[in-house]
Amino acid sequence: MELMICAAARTLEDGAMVVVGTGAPCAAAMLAQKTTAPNLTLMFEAGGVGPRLPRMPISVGDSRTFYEGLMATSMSDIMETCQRGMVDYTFLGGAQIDACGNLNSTMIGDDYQRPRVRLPGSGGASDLGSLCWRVLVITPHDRRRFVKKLDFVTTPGYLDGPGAREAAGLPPGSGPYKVITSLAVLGFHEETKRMQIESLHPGITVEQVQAETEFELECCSPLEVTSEPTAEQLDILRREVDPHRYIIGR
Amino acid sequence: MELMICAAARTLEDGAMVVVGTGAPCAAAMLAQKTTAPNLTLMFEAGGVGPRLPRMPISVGDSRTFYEGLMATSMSDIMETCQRGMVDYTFLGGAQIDACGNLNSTMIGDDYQRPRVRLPGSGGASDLGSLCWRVLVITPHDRRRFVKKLDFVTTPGYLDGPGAREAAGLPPGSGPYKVITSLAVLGFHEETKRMQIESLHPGITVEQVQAETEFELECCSPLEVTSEPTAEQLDILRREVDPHRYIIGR
Amino acid sequence: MTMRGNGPLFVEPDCDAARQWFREKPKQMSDKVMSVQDAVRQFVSDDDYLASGGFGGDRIATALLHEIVRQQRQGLSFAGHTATHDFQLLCAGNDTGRGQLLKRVDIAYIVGLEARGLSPHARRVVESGQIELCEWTNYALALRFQAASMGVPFLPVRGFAGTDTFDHSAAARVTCPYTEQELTVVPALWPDVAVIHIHEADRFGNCRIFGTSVSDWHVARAAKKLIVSCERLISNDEIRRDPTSTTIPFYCVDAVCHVPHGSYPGNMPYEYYSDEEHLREWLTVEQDFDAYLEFIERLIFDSANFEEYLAQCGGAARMDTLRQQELDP
Amino acid sequence: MTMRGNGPLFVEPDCDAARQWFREKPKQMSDKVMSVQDAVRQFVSDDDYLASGGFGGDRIATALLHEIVRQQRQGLSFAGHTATHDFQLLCAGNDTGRGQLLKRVDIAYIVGLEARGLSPHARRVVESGQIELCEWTNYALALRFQAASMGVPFLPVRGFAGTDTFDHSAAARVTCPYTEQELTVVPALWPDVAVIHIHEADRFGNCRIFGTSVSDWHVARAAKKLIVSCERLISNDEIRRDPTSTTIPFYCVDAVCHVPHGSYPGNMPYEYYSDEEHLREWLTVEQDFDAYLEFIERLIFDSANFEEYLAQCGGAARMDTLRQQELDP
Repeated sequence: MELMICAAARTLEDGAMVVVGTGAPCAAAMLAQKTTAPNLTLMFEAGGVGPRLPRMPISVGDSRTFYEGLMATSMSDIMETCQRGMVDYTFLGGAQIDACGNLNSTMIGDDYQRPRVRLPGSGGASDLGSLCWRVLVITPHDRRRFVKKLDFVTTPGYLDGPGAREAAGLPPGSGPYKVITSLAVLGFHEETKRMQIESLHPGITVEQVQAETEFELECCSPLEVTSEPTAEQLDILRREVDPHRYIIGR
Repeated sequence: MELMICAAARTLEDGAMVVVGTGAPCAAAMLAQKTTAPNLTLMFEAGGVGPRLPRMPISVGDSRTFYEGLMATSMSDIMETCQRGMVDYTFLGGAQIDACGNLNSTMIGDDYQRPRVRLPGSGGASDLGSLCWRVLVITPHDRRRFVKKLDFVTTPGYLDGPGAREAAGLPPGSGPYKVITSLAVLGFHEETKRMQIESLHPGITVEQVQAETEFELECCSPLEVTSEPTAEQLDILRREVDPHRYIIGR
Repeated sequence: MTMRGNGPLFVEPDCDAARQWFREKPKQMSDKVMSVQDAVRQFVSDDDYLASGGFGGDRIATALLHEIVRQQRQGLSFAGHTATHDFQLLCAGNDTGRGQLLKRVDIAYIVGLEARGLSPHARRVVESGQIELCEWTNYALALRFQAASMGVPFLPVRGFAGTDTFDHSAAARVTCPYTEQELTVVPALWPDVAVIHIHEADRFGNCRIFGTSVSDWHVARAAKKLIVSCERLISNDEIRRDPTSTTIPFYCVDAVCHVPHGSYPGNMPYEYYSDEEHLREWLTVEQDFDAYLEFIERLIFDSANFEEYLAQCGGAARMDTLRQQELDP
Repeated sequence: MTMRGNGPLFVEPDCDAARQWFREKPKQMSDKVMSVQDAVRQFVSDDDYLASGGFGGDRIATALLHEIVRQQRQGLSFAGHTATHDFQLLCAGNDTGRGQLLKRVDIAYIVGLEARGLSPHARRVVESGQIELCEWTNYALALRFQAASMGVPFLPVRGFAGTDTFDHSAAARVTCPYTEQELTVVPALWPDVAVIHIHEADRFGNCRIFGTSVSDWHVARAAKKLIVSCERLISNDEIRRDPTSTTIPFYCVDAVCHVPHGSYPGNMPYEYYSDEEHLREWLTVEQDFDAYLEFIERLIFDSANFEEYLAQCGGAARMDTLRQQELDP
């Protein structure tokens, strides 16, 4: 988990705006702020902007999301700011992800009326995944999650491939950016819009990643090894960001 | 002017909501509050709601419009409250009015590009005249104002007659209600939607009113005489509402 | 491209019918303070469409939701706009031997309690198929309330197109007359009744909210009937001292209930933090259906009112702890 | 029924082009405090589309408008959303021997100063036909800013249909996919630059407004470049003490100018009332063109900055009187 958080933190450049959720994304954003991106602006979908986070929020709407914050506003203001094009990144999760980065957080099963497991639904995910420029995913990597076909497309990735987002009316130039998993960092091929391995975590092989993925994965060339967290990153993560190991202890 | 203000004040029932402008409408609303309609809620288009007006505002956006007010909000909130159907009355004016209560506050002349007189334009008038339930007009009465054909339709009254508002997409059941002039109180015929005399001010004849009106006027039957202001109304108007005679002195 | 989602439309976006309602809604600045019991009795009816303010477990109208369950309202529709503990509470009216409280739900987020996990009982209720569902997103539902509060039948949005979320919604597509681009539009949603917990209100219903407003600015204006519960009753003079801080004006409000700790076990910004232990207890006890029935019997149905619930949850001492957690995180 | 007004569209409602702009707009929380002169030099260009905050003569960015006139910007477009003294000021750049400041105007309300009367010079400029005009209403322009701030190409409205105002606008009609009713829609309007006067800002541009916000919440978010002038510079810690009061966040703001009395002769709620005598002087002097030229020469072009203007208008003593009028009406 520490490796994933540190890899995610490195993708957030200084001066960017990011809508984060609770848990690992929030830890990654906090770590980025305390290391390479002091001018990273954190936003939370219920309306919190730019808090001095005293602890990890439990809810994306709780009072910590605007503790000593720059603004406590509405959900619409946050979503409109995304839709207007001002927000660079968002972090999303899901029970399933496919090769084009589409996400399912609605249900497992093949009958919508009688799902095997009813999940919460979109919440703000489908909005943020449509309207922010770049979507980041932090997730465990296994075959139940990395599937050929989602049981339900909650949040649009590249839908069924090149041009599909634009055809659906989603903002051009936006879409999934990185999928940071327990095994690798994956990106999306510029033309095919399909997921590809960008770097393997230390000690992990392409075969291992493919074995945990239902769909076919391409590899970038050259295929990198994910940078290990630096001592400074680990120190800040363990001492300042998550001293109680709520996230990194998982 | 005192008679007009008192007649206007009497049309505002207790518990109603009214968007007012500066001048006579504001005086009428204040008078109503202090006499028959203590629960009349005053709103101003720039965002002021429910002030304890210390004096007549000079601008519908100035700080008196929310002096010890219930809410200082946005122009959109006011307009949306009207559009939602919560606002009973608004007062409008204009350089010209026609038989169907359409109003011109945009220009005088027959060439839009080179008007004889450029007037301010709609401001909020066309919005309020579209969205509030009932429009009240307080105006001097003369042939230059009460015209057959407006040089420019700024604000919709009943447009060209029965059904026209609805056909244009304006809210059903809304429209001009009373025109309180220096000579008479006029209303609109339920079916023809044309202006008709409801009551003549004391000493005024139908012929006098018609002489100052370009279009043909019908009369209600029976034709009333406009009630004189009561002693109480006059006293409150002169002592509390407009002690400096800014409005009633005109 | 699908031109219209296949989901059911629970409320017709008829802005003229809504205008007529709002025209007739009483707008006197009258004293609206009443008990939670009276407010729910008077303003929440069977088959109403209900909306709930705040953000699931943050600034929620817990006391009012308890009372709706306690009074056993039937056949409600509900806007699940990040509904977490509020949805979990309402589900206590389904499959627990007291008829069917929830009948139809517009979903953006239900069943889950964010990072805390999924509610076993809410899952039981939803997975059984007894509730008619329509899928949306948080912003889509926020926009539906916004459209209603603006008095227009729809608003456009660029999100959630091309997804199953869209297909199971009642959103539609229109072509922009300027850019010719395809846009999603969502229909206005006027709830019959909304319950919102806020910080301060006067007796007439002029309200202040501190911290994030989530969607409550629009929910309050969209609702045909609105019950607010407040931490503090303040004077009308205090409201008038700072009109910039009024978030909800009296003419939107039908009832004002004075309920300190009214969002418990949810978080109330600047007042008290969420009671994570108690929320965990809900999730745990729901795993065993019999234990769950006993739990809600004791905490909700056998409690005469919200004060008794608070007393069972640790009373003043617990509230003080949560206040400390909020003020000194 | 006309399906589209015949008025000119000065800004294409292209939300993807706007997205690209906002993506590239710098969003570091950097120190943006600068002089009025530098702010206008850096952020207001010839041919820009300009929007002005407040309400014509209430909470207007007078100092910034003076500087735009003083620096003789050319060919501006302008949103006349209840524009009164602000429009009158900008007209000092037309027909006064310094080229043509205003070229195109979206009108809701221009030329007049509410109950104070019409501006003779503004009438001269507008009636000459030198400015390309498009008619709107106050709410229509507010909605156009709102659409832009939301990032959608249009928003619907039920007003101003069937009028010449509609025919001389660039509004269009659409059919509601739910109700089949005809609705007016107005196109999004992203100003190239907006100037807004506010009460308090920190050095990064986090802003507070007290009293009515008119349309500034949306104008600030719609503007591609935003200059704020403020009565008081406050610390970032003070902003963080009360995030609920932040009306405009730093990421919308390009420049922060500290200008006490910056709305003079306009009203600034809780600070000073409008200077009605001085506004009357403007209206009177404009009746005589030569006197008017001398008047603006002295008050605007020959003043090095806004402080000199204030000094000519009675300086500190006058400001104290207006403060008394505001605080004790």
